[in-house]
Amino acid sequence: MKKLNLVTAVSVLATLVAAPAFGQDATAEPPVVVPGHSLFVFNTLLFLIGGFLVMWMAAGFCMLEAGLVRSKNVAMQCTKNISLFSIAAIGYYLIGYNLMYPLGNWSIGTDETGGYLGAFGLAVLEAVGIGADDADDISYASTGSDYFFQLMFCAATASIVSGALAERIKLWPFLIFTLVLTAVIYPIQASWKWGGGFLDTQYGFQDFAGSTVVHSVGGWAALAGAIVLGARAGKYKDGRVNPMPGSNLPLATLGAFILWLGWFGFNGGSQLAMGSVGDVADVSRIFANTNAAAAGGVVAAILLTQFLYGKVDLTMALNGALAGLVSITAEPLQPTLGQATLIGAVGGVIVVFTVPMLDKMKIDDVVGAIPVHLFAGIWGTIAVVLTNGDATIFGQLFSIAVVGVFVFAVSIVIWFILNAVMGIRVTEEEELEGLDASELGLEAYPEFGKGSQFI
Amino acid sequence: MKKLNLVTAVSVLATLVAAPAFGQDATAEPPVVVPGHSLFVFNTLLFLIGGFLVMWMAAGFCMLEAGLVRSKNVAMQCTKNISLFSIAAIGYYLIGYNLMYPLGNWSIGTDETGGYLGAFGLAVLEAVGIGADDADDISYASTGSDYFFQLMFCAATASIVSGALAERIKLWPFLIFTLVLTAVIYPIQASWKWGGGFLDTQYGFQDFAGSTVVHSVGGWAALAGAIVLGARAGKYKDGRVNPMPGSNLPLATLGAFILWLGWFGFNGGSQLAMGSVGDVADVSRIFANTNAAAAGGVVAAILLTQFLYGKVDLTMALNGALAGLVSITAEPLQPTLGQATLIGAVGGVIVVFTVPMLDKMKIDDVVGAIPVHLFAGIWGTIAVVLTNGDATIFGQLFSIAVVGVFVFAVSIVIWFILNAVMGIRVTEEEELEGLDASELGLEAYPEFGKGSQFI
Amino acid sequence: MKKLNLVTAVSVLATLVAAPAFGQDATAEPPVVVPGHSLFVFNTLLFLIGGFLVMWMAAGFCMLEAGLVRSKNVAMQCTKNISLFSIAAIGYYLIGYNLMYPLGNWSIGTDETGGYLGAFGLAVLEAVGIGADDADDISYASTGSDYFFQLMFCAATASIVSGALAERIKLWPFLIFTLVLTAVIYPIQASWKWGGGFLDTQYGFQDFAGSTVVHSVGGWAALAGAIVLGARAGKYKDGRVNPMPGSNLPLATLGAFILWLGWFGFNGGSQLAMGSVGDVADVSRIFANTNAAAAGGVVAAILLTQFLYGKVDLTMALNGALAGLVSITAEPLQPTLGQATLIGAVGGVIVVFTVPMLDKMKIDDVVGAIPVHLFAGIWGTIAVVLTNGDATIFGQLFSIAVVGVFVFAVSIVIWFILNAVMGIRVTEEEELEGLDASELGLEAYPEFGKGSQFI
Amino acid sequence: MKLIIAIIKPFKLEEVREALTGIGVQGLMVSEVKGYGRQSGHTEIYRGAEYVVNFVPKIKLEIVVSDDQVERVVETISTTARTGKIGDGKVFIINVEQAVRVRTDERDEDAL
Amino acid sequence: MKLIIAIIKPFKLEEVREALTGIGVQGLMVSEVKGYGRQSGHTEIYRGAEYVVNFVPKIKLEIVVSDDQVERVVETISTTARTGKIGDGKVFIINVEQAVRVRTDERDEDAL
Amino acid sequence: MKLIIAIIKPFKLEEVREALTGIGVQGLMVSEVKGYGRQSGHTEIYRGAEYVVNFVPKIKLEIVVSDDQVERVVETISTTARTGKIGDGKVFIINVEQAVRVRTDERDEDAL
Ligand SMILES: Nc1ncnc2c1ncn2[C@@H]1O[C@H](COP(=O)(O)OP(=O)(O)O)[C@@H](O)[C@H]1O
Ligand SMILES: Nc1ncnc2c1ncn2[C@@H]1O[C@H](COP(=O)(O)OP(=O)(O)O)[C@@H](O)[C@H]1O
Ligand SMILES: Nc1ncnc2c1ncn2[C@@H]1O[C@H](COP(=O)(O)OP(=O)(O)O)[C@@H](O)[C@H]1O
Repeated sequence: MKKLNLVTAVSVLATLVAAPAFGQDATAEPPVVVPGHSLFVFNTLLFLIGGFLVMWMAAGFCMLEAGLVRSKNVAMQCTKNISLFSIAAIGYYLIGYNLMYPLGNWSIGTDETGGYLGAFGLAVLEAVGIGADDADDISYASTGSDYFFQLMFCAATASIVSGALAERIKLWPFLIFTLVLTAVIYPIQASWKWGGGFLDTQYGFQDFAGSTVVHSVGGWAALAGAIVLGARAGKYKDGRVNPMPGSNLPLATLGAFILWLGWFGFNGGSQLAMGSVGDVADVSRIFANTNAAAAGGVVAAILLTQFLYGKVDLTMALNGALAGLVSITAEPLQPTLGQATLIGAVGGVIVVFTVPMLDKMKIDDVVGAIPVHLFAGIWGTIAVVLTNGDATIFGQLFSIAVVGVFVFAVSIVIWFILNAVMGIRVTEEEELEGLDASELGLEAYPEFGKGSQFI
Repeated sequence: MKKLNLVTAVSVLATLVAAPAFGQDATAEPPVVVPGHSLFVFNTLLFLIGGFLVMWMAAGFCMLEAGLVRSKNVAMQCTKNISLFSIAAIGYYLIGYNLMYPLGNWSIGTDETGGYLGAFGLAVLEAVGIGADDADDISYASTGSDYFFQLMFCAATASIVSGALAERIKLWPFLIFTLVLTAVIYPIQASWKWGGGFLDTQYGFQDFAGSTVVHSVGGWAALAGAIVLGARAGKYKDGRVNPMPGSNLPLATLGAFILWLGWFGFNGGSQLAMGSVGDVADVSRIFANTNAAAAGGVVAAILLTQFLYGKVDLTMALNGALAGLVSITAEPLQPTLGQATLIGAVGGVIVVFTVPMLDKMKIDDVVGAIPVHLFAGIWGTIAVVLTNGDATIFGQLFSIAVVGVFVFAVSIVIWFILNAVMGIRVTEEEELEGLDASELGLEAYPEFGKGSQFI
Repeated sequence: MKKLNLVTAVSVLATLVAAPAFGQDATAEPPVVVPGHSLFVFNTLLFLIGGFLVMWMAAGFCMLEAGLVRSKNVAMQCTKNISLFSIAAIGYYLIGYNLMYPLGNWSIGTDETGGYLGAFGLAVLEAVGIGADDADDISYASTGSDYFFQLMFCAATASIVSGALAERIKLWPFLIFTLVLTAVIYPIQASWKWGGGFLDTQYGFQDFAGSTVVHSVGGWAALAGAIVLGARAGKYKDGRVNPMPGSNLPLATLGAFILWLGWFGFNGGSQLAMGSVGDVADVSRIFANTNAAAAGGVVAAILLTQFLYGKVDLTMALNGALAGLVSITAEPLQPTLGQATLIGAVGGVIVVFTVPMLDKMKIDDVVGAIPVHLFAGIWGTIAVVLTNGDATIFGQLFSIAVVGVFVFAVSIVIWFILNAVMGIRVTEEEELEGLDASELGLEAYPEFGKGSQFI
Repeated sequence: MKLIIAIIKPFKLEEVREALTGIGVQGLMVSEVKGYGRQSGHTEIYRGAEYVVNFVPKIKLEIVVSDDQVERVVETISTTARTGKIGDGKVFIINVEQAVRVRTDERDEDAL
Repeated sequence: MKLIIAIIKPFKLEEVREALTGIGVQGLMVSEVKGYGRQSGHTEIYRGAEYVVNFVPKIKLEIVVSDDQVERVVETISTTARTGKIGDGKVFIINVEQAVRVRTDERDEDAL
Repeated sequence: MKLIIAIIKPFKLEEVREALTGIGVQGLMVSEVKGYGRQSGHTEIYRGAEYVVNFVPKIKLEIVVSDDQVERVVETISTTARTGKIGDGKVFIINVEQAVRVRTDERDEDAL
């Protein structure tokens, strides 16, 4: 993302040059970029607003997952979500940020030949009360805002994993994996594109806000975990799939709405600039397209479930909204509103078909994270070629594959190690009793009955 | 709303003219409008922030309604809310936006003689990466941000309807009505005021953010639906009103808080500009007044229910907050903080008296949408004359009536047609079983007991 | 907070003076402050965004408390939270705002000799559509936005109290106390620091966003109330502590996430300016540090509870996040990311140890408000000296003491008076039945079982 | 005295209660149960997976009455609760040896 | 053996349980019920509409004890659960023909 | 006819139900109860305070069967529900004097 700097830098220079004319002649075309340091302030503000909206997505994932697990595992799901978000903040600070944005100082590779492994070191923000010349990049935005914004993307990746592995994974092994994911795995692969690494410079990979760099990464890590972990007890018995209904659907719905809201920051902030007419108008396009894609995903999911099953499935509608959002994330700017709606709708169709498909493969994804983030993420990354001339089908597919192989391979190795060292799964008895009682020693809804055992 | 363009255009010109002086003489009064394109960026930013806040209101309506219906209908209420929000996005894109903002190209009428029916066509945003001269209106804001902001108002209108008709209406007929409402009914009447149509130009109708244009419209459509649909089974038997308590009051409370938050975007964004000292100070007044009115509504409701019933009614307090917000929506700028509090308080009083009144009329409004959005909306529209000299009591009453007759008439016709063609109501058996089980085949809280049948 | 005006005023002048050079010579260093009135617009915008984020915290407190009380008291907790927020809006308008910001017109004291009691009068905003010279302070921000932002801090103080006194205090006495707290107690002590009073001018007290001025004040008022009120029936019997588990932990988790989000506005907005490179970069630092501190609080709490009790306690993790946030509130700007994480972590440790400590003292704080807001608030205020050279250990301790003595003394007197006049506690029978049934005559979850009586 | 246990469809509760009050029943206990029986066994689809719904929500009434009231109570329940559709429920009668009213320590018939 | 069914006020549960443990009762079952009786019938107002509250929350205890324990258990329950106010509840006694402990397949008295 | 009351561990419900259907049981009632017994009494810590967990979640089955079925049903339940660990539960047998099927007004054996 940061690479846009050059572009903006140029345009801001253009302004300063154009500036002398400004004001002298009211009829002359005023510069397109706002004068002085408004640019820096506007861009920083975009990151701050975008950042708190993406932070809010952590609550969205938590509510979605808390609503889709059975009541005996709800408190644990909440514990995992608030903990992973906190651990991500630490991992990204300690290693992640500089691994992802080496600003040229690659440990392996160079900007020209292609960067493969970023820099090591703590994240350091600009000093307090800097002047314009102390700013790390006066033509971009404050480093603090960039760090804040990027951290939230890193955390989102971890949130994706927790849902897929719910109701059976132990707390601590999960949190250890989260640390590795947010400190190392995510930042390394993200550097290949957004840090100006080889996928960006050598293969012209296009991924505006992260259908692949964020969502599919979470999806691959979740897939690896789900395979090593195995399905929940009783989920697949004698060839039948035994549904385990979510315990609190309005909470899950709230989660979906929160994610929908947060996504405006996710995609809109990824424009990385709003200090000019063009940039702010682009951010506006992105907001409108992001909403359109989510809407397309919902409508596709409700029509399809009605048609296939004779009844609308709310949980599929929620997944459909998220799949629509993931689908548009790789290119929320170029499509028209109509195109965005259709791209999102395809995402909705994908979840409706792939959720049962995973069940057939006995891969137990409790909340549908893999269909939503991995499958729709792949679709969205490919769909870029439909509306963005800079994207090549090869560049997209190759990058999807490289990221996929890397993340899946590293993740499954780590899952295996964790499993060997400490075991990643609770005992069957603990699982039947529920993780809240067995691992936390409390209940999420101590007064609301124990119906979870009816399943 | 857009008509303000002229005004702002003028002021921005003023600036450019004033500009030569700027900087030459630090003592001279600097222009009130910020220079260059900051204006465009600031205004666009106001729409983006306002827009995502209003989008968030969709979640607020969903939680409020999910909390106020019985548990056997909660999943359906969530399904309706996320679906209607998605359908609104499609309907407004396909027809609504240009019907509402013909920018002079009226299908029936003209800007001068009065516009009655707007233009037909898909919504089209500005191109990617535009320069200042490619902007549709450099003195206003980006079209994408305007579309995004306006769409959310349209969707809010539809959200109002879902609550009133809960627990008995079939999913699909409701969604079809939603499509008509968001694509045709809302945009047409909205064009009369905000599109520069006849109510605006001929009758000087004043409705700053939509007490009538948005809220009463939702209320009228809901009223028509409630009449055609009839009351819930067992709600009114042998002359007694049989209360059906909401299943999850903290969720309803969350919904009210979400709506309260979203309303800052709703009213504040309707200033349509924040790029000058005057505009941004006005937006500030609006934020403060909007909060004051909501507070007034709550305090009036709790005092009154304590006084009338000897006990405070939380659901009335929530309705009171919303009624206060609806009441101030027609004129959130002119009142002082004290006036705003009182205007909101009257809204709170209105709900406390009209909720039981509707019951006496055997009109079954599950969440109090009609008292809150229609009755308080009418009050708020009339109250404009108290603080805004441009408003005439005739202009306000006439416009309330015109909008009311149009929306109610068209809505009731459509409800009748839908009822004749496919039936809009579930069978009594399905209703008793609950819409979640009968229409969706699932439960919102599968583990939390089935107490809903105790009522 | 407002006192920063001078500083900013100076810098803006600097700009205007620097301005002539601007544009003439593109190579010259552009002014650090954005030109014209962007400064005013940016600062006002910061207050509006910060303000709605802090307003959102009211919902966070409500959800946190609704989730941590037993189901028979949930509706009452929601009633108290939405009511107190409304009453704060009225109290701060009628008296609070001018008591807190006398702008030199002290009723007792002077800016020079030290202000002790502010001015009396209603809050008045700038007129509609002001020009630059009508602005109360063109170098700062609009009064409306300042009022809106400050009001939310005042309301937050009241929200803190409601949690500690839950499940046994009567509605009306609590609301009367809220009125006194928000109209008088909070504003008076806040004026000593943020209104430019004696703690600020004479003792150089440093409290950036209110670890003491806001959080400890809520904590002291809560402590006084908890002492006068006594513990819940059955909480402490024959020397044992009898836990009363929260009824809805995902709701409590949602509340914690909401507060976390709102805190970016709380701390970030307290920079009071973002119209320059330095200010906006500082706001960015604050966002990043605030997040780091919350993360530190969570990680400390989960590690410690695992270590002490062999199991992670979700409710402690939530308290840990909030304690981390409170700890960094007094100085969110100066620390590095690492320091912020550690400062927050200490906050997390504090709650884990002080929650049981309070129980040993038989002080029944239902949601842990006192450990989080008072104890972590004191820690945060002291911690300022670690990173901010302007802070003296004496100045900090003295101010903590002065504020503590004042707030605790006045609060306990008012609690005693209320108790004598009307009684602040429900009867034991009402308490056992639950406040929802006895005081409100309804149930928060009428269909979800009555397990609350199992405790 | 007899304990009459009745399983009925939930939405019939109010009607049955009124009918029973009508014939002078002074008290009863209501609880939620999940019922398995002939009515059970329809299938639903959740996230694309079909499953059999074995348990349907029912209301269980427990009423202790004096022997002479039994027939009328049973009659009243079964006529009021009847819809004619599968799943209407059952009524079971069990002998009660003793009854006590906690408040007054009254015994047997007087305790009801 | 006898099955003792006791309906009590919810907040009395803990007290009663302790008292029973005190006299050597080794196990019991607790469930929530809604009770209808003399205590019922007060009115509330919701959203401006008045309605009668027919059902009040109660706790139902089910305890199987050997015949010789019955009187003491009944005594203990009714004294502990008594507040003297309407709604204190009832105790009913029913004959149990056989008891089995699942874990060990022990029968009757040994199963308790 | 007999009423068979069985208290089992919740996660055993599905297994037991299938087993019972297997031997021809046509209907039953399920409800949630909290059980107190030997299994109870472990301690937990909440917000730093230790407390004893007295009640553990259990499932209660109620099945009315004809006398000749009783032994098999009891057998089936206790073997299927057995884990060998404390807390497996109990089975109690009580005499039922009469049964009615609401839908058809059939009586006794035919009503089951
Ligand atoms: N043998 C039984 N013992 C206890 N309860 C039963 C028995 N058979 C049926 N029930 C209860 O009666 C309810 C209705 O029975 P069902 O067979 O579904 O319909 P019907 O009574 O109309 O034949 C069931 O849901 C179950 O709760
Ligand atoms: N005939 C009955 N059969 C079963 N339960 C009863 C009967 N009468 C009362 N109860 C239960 O006992 C509870 C208390 O009875 P109630 O008449 O309210 O007070 P009291 O027992 O003090 O007269 C009721 O709520 C109900 O649950
Ligand atoms: N005397 C009794 N009367 C009624 N229910 C009982 C009795 N004793 C035990 N139970 C029920 O049986 C369950 C299991 O009993 P418990 O003593 O814990 O284990 P076990 O049956 O293996 O000895 C308890 O949770 C309780 O619900």
